[in-house]
Amino acid sequence: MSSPQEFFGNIADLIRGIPRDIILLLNRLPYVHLDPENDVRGVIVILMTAILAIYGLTNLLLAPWLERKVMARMMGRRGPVYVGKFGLLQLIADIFKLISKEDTMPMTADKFGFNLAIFMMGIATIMSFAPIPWARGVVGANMDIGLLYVFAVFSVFPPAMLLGGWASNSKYSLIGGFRAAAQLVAYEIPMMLSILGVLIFSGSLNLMTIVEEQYSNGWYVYRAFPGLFIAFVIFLFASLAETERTPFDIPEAEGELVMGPRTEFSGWRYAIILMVEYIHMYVNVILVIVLFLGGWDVIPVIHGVNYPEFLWMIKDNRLIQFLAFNVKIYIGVFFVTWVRVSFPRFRIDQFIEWGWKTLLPLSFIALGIVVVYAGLLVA
Amino acid sequence: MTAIPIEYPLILSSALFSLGVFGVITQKNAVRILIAIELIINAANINFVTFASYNPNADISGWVFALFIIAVAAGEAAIGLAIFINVFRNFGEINVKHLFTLREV
Amino acid sequence: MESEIIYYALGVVTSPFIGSLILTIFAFIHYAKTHGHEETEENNHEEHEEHGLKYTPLENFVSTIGILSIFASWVFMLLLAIKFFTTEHHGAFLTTSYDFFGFPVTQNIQVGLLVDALSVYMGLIVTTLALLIHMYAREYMHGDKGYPRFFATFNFFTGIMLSLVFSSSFFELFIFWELVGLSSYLLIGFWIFKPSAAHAAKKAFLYNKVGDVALLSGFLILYKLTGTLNFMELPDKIHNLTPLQTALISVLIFGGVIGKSAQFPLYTWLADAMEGPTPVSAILHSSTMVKAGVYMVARVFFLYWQAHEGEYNFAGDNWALAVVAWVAAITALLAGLQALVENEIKRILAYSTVSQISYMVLALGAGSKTAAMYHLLSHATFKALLFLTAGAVIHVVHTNNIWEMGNLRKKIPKTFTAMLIGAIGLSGFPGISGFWSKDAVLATVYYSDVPGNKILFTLGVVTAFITALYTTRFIIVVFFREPTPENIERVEHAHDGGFFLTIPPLIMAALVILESLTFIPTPIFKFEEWLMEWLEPGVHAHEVALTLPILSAIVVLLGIGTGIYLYYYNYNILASLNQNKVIIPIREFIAQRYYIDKVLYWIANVPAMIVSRLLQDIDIKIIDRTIIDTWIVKGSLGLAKISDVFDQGIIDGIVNGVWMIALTLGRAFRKLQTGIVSNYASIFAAALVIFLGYVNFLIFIK
Amino acid sequence: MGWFLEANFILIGIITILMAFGTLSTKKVMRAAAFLLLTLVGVALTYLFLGFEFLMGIQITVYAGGILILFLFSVLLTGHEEFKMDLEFAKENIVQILISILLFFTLTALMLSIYGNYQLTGNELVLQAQTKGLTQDFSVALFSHFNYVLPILGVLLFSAMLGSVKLVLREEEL
Repeated sequence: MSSPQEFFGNIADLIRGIPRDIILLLNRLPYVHLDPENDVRGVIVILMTAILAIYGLTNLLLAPWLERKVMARMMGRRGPVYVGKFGLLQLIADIFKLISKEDTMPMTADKFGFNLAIFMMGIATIMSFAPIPWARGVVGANMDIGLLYVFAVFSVFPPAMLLGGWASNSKYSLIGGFRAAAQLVAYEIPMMLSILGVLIFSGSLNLMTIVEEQYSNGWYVYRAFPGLFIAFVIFLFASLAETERTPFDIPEAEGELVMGPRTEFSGWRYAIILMVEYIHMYVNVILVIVLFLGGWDVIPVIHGVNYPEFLWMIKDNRLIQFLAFNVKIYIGVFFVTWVRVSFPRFRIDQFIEWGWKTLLPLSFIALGIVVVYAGLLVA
Repeated sequence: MTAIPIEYPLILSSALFSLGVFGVITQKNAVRILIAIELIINAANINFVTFASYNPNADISGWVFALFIIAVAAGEAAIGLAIFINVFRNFGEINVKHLFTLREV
Repeated sequence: MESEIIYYALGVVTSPFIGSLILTIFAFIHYAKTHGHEETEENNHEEHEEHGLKYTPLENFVSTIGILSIFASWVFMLLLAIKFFTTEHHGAFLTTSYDFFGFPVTQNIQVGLLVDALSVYMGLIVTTLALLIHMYAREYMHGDKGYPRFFATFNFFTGIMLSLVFSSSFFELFIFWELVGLSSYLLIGFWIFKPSAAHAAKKAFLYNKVGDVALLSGFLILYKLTGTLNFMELPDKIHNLTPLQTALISVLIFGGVIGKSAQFPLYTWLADAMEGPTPVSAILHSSTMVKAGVYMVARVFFLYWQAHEGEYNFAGDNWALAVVAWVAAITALLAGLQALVENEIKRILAYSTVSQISYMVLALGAGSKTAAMYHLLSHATFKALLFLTAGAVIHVVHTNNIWEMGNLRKKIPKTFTAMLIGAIGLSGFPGISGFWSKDAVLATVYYSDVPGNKILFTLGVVTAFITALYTTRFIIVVFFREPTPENIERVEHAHDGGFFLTIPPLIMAALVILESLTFIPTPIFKFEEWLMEWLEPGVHAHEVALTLPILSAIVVLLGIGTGIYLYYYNYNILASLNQNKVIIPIREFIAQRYYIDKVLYWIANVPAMIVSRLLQDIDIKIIDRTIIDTWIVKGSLGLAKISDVFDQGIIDGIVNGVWMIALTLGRAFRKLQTGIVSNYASIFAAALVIFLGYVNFLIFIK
Repeated sequence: MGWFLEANFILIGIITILMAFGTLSTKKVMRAAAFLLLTLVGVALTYLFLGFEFLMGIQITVYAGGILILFLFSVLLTGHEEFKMDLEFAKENIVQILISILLFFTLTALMLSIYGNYQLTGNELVLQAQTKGLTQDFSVALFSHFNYVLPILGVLLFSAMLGSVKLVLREEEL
């Protein structure tokens, strides 16, 4: 290890090197002829993705804890304190509790749909970690269609919700499923429209490229002001709605629908659903950061301001980039919690109307401003 | 990346196509018929993408067409399902074997 | 650089249109809202307290849009002029042109913008005066129900004139030429409830059309012979024409000028056009419509010059310029005489305009574009000024007749000052702008080689005398003479108008003074030579003998002196002159406009009536009675009988057979249609299998 | 490592075909829709193998996220009938089943024979596409040479949207 700033680069190179060495070893066996450059690419991708996803998941254990703590403090309580230091291990204890419970399923439920919905959601959430850049060069799968991939994976949620709601064979679940699907569909459109402004500037769907562009030209929040700022706000609220967090947790609305489409799930299935919900929130926060808040970039560049050399050294340091990214994620999680504690729930018709009649035109306006700005930039 | 022979996607597409046709001519529920039609469309799409990908002249018009087809399928599904909902409202069912008001009885 | 100039020119041309478009839409909405309340004379002249001069929000909006769009045009024009005159473009053409629709028939007919010294010079005059007149119209039209309509049309008119100025081909010029006619029609007949206004508008339109036919045939012949209509290409192509062809085309094109620029014998419409609002008269006379003819001749001056080239022999073919010059000289004299006997102030100015335009055309006929444009500039300024002030006078005393005014100089001092400056310019008082430009025209005529140039010069000098005389006449009658008893009350209440009614005329007066200072020839800077350098590079002015300006100054001073003597000091002589038995018939002859209208009516009417009577007889006797009543009726009866048999027997039989076949087949095939979707789909799939199997079979065989 | 990709492709193809069969043979329409989702994902993976990852994203987003929701909603709105493929079904629809099987064979034979003709001329068809930088090429082509496609799609989808809204609204709601 030459210096701390190359630490993460070396780790990434190490991960890339391991499968190559394994293949070189395998080539010594009879009848095996493998090309160490081309054939290991997929393996590297899978390996990197797995490592980063595992990192993300472990990291994620802290998010619910943080949320509960912050919520408790905002409500004047203390939150979890008994398990581990400051109650840090509370979530692990919860998971063990859920897994060790009896595996029950309603008798009239549709078994196929009941299980399929859980698996689809679980697999999709974990898949969504693949193209996320954690620092320069530290990424699972550096794919051209990164953003589209994330949205494609997320778009499996509405049918899964509806399927799960239907398969439970309970009217609360079914209504919850309907609401979830309607909400997800309604808020996907302003979400998509608000990222178009980002795409105009980045010129790529690749999340790495998007972050690199922000690294050299400034974060998107304050560029093309106020076009991309409006887009940022829209994206933020739409992603809160996508993750069905309070104040947008209409599908599960305890007072009306018990737990929405999740009502009949229990035991390990409920654990998976909890995990899915948190990962969904987590990845959405990451998307907000990557698309608008500079991703792993540490110091935002301002057009026309020359930074001294040491600031660029800080910006180029991968370790600092990685840490900054994590800090941003926690700030995001804190923000989400804050919103959850502060606002009451919307009513379903208000909410859908807000999506179609306010956010959609607003996102068009934002897009128009960005287009005019980009046109001026080109001209 | 050059390993997959062209036969595989072609067979896959013809199998999907035949299954779709089978669905269209045997099913009674109109929504199921529409689902079968989606299968047929997907089979056609696979063929477009295949021949475009294997084209030695690197012509991508097949891909553009595939994109076009997906969008057309979206419109088709929306219109078709709207029609079925209307049919359900008027007749109380969407069993195509019972919907023959155009026939002279 | 060049593209910059073209963009400026585009800005100049389009901004009035944009304003006009907005106002038109607005006017439509406004009239739809007010349910198109008929404009009538009663509700149009709402009296308003002068001190409580309040614009309604509607008027504020409309006039702001109108003035702003013209202001934008003016700013663009200034930028364009600065760019053009500070860079070296002696005689260079800058143009963008687009093929017109790309039809094979219209090859080489292009639409574009032509920016050269002439068009920049003209555009500068048009935009500046239009801006001031728009500002004036803001107050003048106050309280009129047609306020939005007026500004929309007015802006449109300005835009059309600017487009005409920047036209790059004859075709384009003709389009805008006709549109100028249309918009002047709309503006002259602006007060649609007045029959006289409607009549004047129709008259202007029809008189213009007579000239336009000549113009159209002229440039179509040109197109046939040279194959192009572009001003840039024409000078090169023109050398292949014979002198006769050139002369013919030139004279035909001059026919258009006779109509539009009000030359003898088609000039009477201009006086009637005074029925329009005063801003319309001002812009019509100063810079736009009537000057369009002068501008066009200057634009295609190479054509006339080509006709004129070589030895000048009247027996031969080269007589185009002579026609121009003689028509102009005659018009100048006739119109000047008529201005002397008119009583309505606006009509006096109108005939004065005709006379002055004839000066410009005379300069063109004598072969000098520069002198014409020189006089155009000075005349445009002071004539616009005179009209605006005349309008102000009419506005405050509510009459048009000069004999009903009098001694107004103390009541309306600002207007009086402005009008006096304009009148001094018009009369050609030595040292003032009109004097220098008129002098240039007369010198050109004197030194030209047009046949009878000395006679033309004499006519011009006489006209100058008359000009000074009638100018003095109306100034004295309006401002110095004591009013008659029945008009005292009317005059007593007169006072100056509001801001917009006084400031634009004063600005114009300042412009006249500025021009006068500029025109004074000094050894360092001579305006005429500077202009000639730009408009006609390579041509040099004659050395003018000092006797000419002295003669001209004497004549003008004589005219002014006569006027003061006749109308101010010794009014009795005038009265006795009016009673003179020799003078009365001449006066009557002039006041009846030399019976030109009647003659024209006779020419247009009598032959047509004779021919139509003849044709009526032929129609009734031969066609109706013989051909239709006997031959055609009987023949068609016979044919009808034959076709009846054919219809009943053969066609009905075929139709019946067809439906029977269709019925039988339909009964047979009906069994096949089960109405169930799946069955159709099965049959379709089976057919697909058979078809694919057949194709497979074919490939297998191969 | 060609065999690895080949094996993967065959596996995914077989799963896709099985899912498609499941779509047609399952008892409940809702389940059929779920199977359709899996079929669509399988087809999307096929696109990935054919080097067109962009269409994979579009396929999943549009089909699975958009069209399938429509199906699920309309299934729940129109009620679902029980359906079962058993021996009696086979007896009733023997002709239709035969037609489908024949169709599969003729179609496959046709396509393979055309490919065979290709081979005879010495131009063997091989997969041309490279994955890297391809999305960019495709989008550039979409906005330059095929720039009419997206406007046409916009008009088409807009009219489809209006049409379906008009169809579904009841008379008194209009």
